[in-house]
Amino acid sequence: MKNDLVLRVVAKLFTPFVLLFALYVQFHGELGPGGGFQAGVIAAAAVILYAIVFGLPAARRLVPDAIVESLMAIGVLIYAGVGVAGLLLGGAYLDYFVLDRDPVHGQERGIFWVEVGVAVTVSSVMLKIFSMFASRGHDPDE
Amino acid sequence: MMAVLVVAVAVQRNLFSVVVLTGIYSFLMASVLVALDAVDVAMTEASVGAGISTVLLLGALYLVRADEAKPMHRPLLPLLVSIGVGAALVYGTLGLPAFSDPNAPIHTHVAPRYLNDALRETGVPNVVTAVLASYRGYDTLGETTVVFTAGAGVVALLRRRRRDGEGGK
Amino acid sequence: MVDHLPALQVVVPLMSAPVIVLLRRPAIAWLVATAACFAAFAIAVTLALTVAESGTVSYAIGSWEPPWGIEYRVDALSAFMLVLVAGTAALVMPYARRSVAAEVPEHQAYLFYAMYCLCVAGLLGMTITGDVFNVFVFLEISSLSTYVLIALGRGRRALLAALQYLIVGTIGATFYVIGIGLLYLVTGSLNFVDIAVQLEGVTEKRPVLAALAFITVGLGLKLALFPLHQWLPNAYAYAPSVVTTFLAATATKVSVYVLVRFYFLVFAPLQALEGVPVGAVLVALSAAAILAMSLVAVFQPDLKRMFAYSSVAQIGYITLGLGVANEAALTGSLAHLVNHGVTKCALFLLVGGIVVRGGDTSFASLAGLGRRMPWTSFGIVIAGLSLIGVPATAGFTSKWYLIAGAVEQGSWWIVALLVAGSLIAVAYVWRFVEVAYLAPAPAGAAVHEPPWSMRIPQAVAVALCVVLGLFTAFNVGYARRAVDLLLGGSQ
Amino acid sequence: MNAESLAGLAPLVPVAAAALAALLHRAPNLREAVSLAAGAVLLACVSALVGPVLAGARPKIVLVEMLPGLDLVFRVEPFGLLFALIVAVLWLPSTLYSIGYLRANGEAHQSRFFACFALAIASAIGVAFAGNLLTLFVFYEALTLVTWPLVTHHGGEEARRGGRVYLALLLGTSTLLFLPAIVATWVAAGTLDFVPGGILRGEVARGAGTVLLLLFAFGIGKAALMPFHRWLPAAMVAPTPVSALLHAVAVVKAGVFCVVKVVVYVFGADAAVADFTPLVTVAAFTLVAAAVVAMRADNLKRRLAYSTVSQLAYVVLAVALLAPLSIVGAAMHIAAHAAGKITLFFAAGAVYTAAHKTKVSELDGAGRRMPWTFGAFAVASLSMIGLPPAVGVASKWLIVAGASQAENALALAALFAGTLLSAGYLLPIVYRAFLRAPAAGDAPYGEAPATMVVALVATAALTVALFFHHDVPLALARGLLEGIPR
Amino acid sequence: MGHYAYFVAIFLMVAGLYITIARGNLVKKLVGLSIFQTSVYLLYIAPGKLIGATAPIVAPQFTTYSNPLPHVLILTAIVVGVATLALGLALVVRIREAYGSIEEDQILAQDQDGDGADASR
Repeated sequence: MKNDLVLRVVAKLFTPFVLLFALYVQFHGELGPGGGFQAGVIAAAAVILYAIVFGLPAARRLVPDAIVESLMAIGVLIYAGVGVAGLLLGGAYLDYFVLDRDPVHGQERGIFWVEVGVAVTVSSVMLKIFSMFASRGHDPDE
Repeated sequence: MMAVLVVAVAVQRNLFSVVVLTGIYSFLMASVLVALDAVDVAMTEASVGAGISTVLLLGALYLVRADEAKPMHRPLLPLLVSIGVGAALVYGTLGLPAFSDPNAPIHTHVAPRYLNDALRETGVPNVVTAVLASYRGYDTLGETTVVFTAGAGVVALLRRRRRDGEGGK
Repeated sequence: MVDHLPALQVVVPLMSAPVIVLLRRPAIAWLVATAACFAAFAIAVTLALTVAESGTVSYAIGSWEPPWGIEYRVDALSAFMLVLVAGTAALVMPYARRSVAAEVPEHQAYLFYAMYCLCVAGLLGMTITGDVFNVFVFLEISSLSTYVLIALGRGRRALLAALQYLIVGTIGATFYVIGIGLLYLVTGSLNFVDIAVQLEGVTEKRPVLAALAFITVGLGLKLALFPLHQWLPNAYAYAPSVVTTFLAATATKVSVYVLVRFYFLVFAPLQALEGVPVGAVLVALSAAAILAMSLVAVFQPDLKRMFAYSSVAQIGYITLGLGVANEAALTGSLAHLVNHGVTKCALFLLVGGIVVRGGDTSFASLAGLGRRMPWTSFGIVIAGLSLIGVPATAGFTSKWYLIAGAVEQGSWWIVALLVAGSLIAVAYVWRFVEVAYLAPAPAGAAVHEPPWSMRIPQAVAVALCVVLGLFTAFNVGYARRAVDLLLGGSQ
Repeated sequence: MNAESLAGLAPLVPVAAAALAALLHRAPNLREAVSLAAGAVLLACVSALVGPVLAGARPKIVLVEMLPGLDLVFRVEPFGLLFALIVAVLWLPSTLYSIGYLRANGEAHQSRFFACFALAIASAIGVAFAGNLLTLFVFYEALTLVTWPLVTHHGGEEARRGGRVYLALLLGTSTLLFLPAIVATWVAAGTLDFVPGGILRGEVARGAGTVLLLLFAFGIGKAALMPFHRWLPAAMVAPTPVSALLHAVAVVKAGVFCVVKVVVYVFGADAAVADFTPLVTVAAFTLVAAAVVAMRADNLKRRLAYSTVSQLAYVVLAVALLAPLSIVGAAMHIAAHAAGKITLFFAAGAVYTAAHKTKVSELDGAGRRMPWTFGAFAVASLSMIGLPPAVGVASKWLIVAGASQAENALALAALFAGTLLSAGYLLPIVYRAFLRAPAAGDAPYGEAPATMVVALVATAALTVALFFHHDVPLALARGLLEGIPR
Repeated sequence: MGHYAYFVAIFLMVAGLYITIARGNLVKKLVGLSIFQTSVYLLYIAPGKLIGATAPIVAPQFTTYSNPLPHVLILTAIVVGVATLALGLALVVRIREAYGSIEEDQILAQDQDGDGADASR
């Protein structure tokens, strides 16, 4: 279906909006439903859609594999890093109160970064897994 | 309704339709969850259960290209086991507080603190997010690690390099 | 920083995994992993000492006091386990470099180490946490990484073994979740101590009983409690040597530990459960495990498989003590957690050495091993003696207490069972001895020991088998402390 | 050098010898010199202990607290010292003999042999000095394990089978019966120390005590009470010096030693703690039955093996009678039998080495070709039977006296029968060797290598010497009487 | 109303477990596994619901909320579920490549034939 014009156009238009929605879910998470995890999944879904329509190589050009793999790790490190930051600032592990002079702001900041970490890891992992399955198929070994 | 679907999944032998059915099942589950006020969970279940899982299953199917060979083998023992488990659980749940009983321990013991103080303590109105990311943030760190583990694991299992005898081939 | 050791205990190995994935180079990966494991070991020892002098340590993560937040709880029992897990992890790492290089594709090596760190972190997390749901999360971390580690073994059988374990393991984990779910629904809490407190007030016993059942089965699947053990032999036999060693020494033990926590700190104090024959059932299953699995082990054609089955039997000894549940017997089982851990660690390390050199561990190909690998064979004999429970080895001390417990309880058939078990162990260890020393070596076999980087950990482990049999301050001493804790109720 | 350090040093000497033997396997002569030297040193150590111990010293060293409140500990008391003395005295000739035997028969793995031999000696010393049941058990098991390579020395299918029976019976009995008995004692008495007067008095009901006693008696498989005696003949596959070690020096002696020690220091030789009649019966039966089997055995080593079973039963019977005289007799008989039996086995080995004969029926006229060997054999036989001028008569007389003291008819009958039978299975050999003419077409042969002859003559001389000067062993044996009710 | 929700959950659970144990097809097993896990969600969430309450997002116009804690736990459970599924499928793919089948008994039969087929040993 790589050469179905309608699909390609729709997908092209669609992908950015999905990503936008992902961002909304991400940062609206504190107020409404949603959060890093859902956002991550949606973002991944956007790219996956793109990959399905335009083929894996195209998607790989969009987001190179090596970067994705690193992102998986970085996400976790962000999350765990917030915890360490708590330690360094004299609190307990994952203690957000100390992240800001005003403990409540500290909490908000902590939660924000934590959610970012989740989103990064989740989206990149989902993407990676998908591309792994997809690319496995292309190897002529069966 | 879901029950029907599950039965369908059980009997259906065309794996593709099994996957589709599973997807529908997840959507139903999501709607039920919404009815139970678990909006975040519903959202996740929809995106994961109906979304990602389905994609993964389809991807896997595309790779294995197979249908289920024969209906089942030695079905009796498993049936007994499963039913036994179910029975044990029924026995257990019978002793639980009735549905939506505001005096049930789960509504009186730990949760109230979250509902009453979360906004003040964390500045986040979505209590689920507050608990998820702060009160029980450590669980979520673990959860993220699980995801990471799965990702790295899949890479470890499926990536191959040219000309090296990776195990199993 | 010192007050934060409980958190670091888990976070250090946990964070080293993503770091490894970022760095990718096998050599660096090994370096990071080793550093992390040794750091974890140092932390564990420090914690153990702290607990020994100043009692239980409770650490509120994110400064959210329990039961609202997640509590880390280091007491005599968990400190004991932490040292075992972290110690094994550290001991195995120097060995891993060559062994992994020999058994795992080079470009996957860094992922192997990442998975290893995650597995360590998961087990440590399960051990140290005071929150039942947190246990589940870390259980999953360790399990998922374990599946991958097993699948990285050589040969396609490893894949199937991994998948079987994945299915069984997931069922087990889900059972566990159901169990704690029931507990949560009747207590509204997720914290071990708090649950115990809340349960005092619970009159309705059905959910608690069901919870007990589900938790037992769920953890039983993970700790290969007979007859839920089928996944274990394949998993152990086909996984890379390093993985087998680490799992055999720690993974099942940690599940036992969690079970112990539930039994003695949550369920035991309840009047609601008066007259529920948990102990009797446990004893019966353990008895079956000891006899059946030991016998099966005798007839295995392959050394690694043989020791795998013997592991199931040995776990039987541990659960047997839990079932008898008087002071001596409990001391026996807890001590056996360590003693068997060390013994199996030594054995699988040595077997791994054979794999690196010869590749094959079937008895047929071990003929005359005593000449080709004198030190390895000798080590296997020593560790084997500890497995049997010959006096002045680690294995003896735990069996001594188990027997004493049975005698106190006046149940002589258990005594007979225990000693019979050791005798069967004699039979299978002896099989190796005869093959290695009395069978002629194939022509032109030269002495060919594994490299030093592997021999030193092997030597340490074997030495421990003997040292822990003579100087029992750590294994028996700590076990007794832990038993006081358990029988003294949840404080 | 004070008594404690001597007691600590004694077991280390053979261990060091073993280590050196393993290291020096490139240089046989040096290796054997070391073994001999070690033997001398050990003998010196142990005999240096005799004075203090007889003077009432009880050297005690705690090696390590193995389990909380349960130490590995040495505590030297007279009887233990007696056993240690036997071991030390007999190690020298055995080494001398082994050197000759191994070289003459071109045995393989000589280093392994000497190392294990030395370790066996060390374990035996450990058993002798053990201060409590746990220590006793540890070294008892060690002894089993280190002698296994010696039994299976030849490799091969036959050796393997023999080794299986050996391990199966010894480990089997010790794990299935001995260990539970020890743990039960621990649970009942709260201690495992060897105390004059025993530790069980008042702790267990008499019935339970009897069961416990039988658990011990059969659990100590090395004492070869029927039906757990089969390992002894099975172990005949070993080279002759090993048989000598097993039968005379270390293993079986360790067995009866443990029995005596348990009866005296755990049960306090007190009929109130346990009923000893079953034990007496079993011992009496074993004594006679084994002797009968020996009569009908044609293979020389096999005959000697069953004679050992029978002679061990003497010891068990003697101590089970609980009469002071017989208890002392038991201790003495351990010494007497050791000296005699080692000579017999040396002789058997010498015959095998010189003439490759293993059957009694082939020995016609052998005495004329190997006068020294069979002279020694004859002397040892006298000792076995209990005729002067050999030490055997002393111990047997004590035992019989004890039996009549205890007015136990069964025991007396068994003792006399045993004596006659032992005459019956030993004297014919002497008779054939000296008074019959060699069979026609018998290839000529002479004495075995010098070292072997020297060794066996020395041990034979020992039996005679002990007959005239038995004051030291007797004094040590009397030590058993400390704290026995009368 | 009573325990209706529980019974639904339990039925799903039994069905999922049954599929997992009884089916020889590996993919089917995994599907059953995920159904089994999903069923647990209800067991947690349903009791958290209070009739007349709203989703636990604090806002002035609401007073009673459903219990948020189960939601959090289940969010984690879902994630674990998908992670397991992904790993499982990856393994299945590899097994398919190694054995050319995803039927358990066929695979076991192949292994019975001995390690001959087991190339990479």
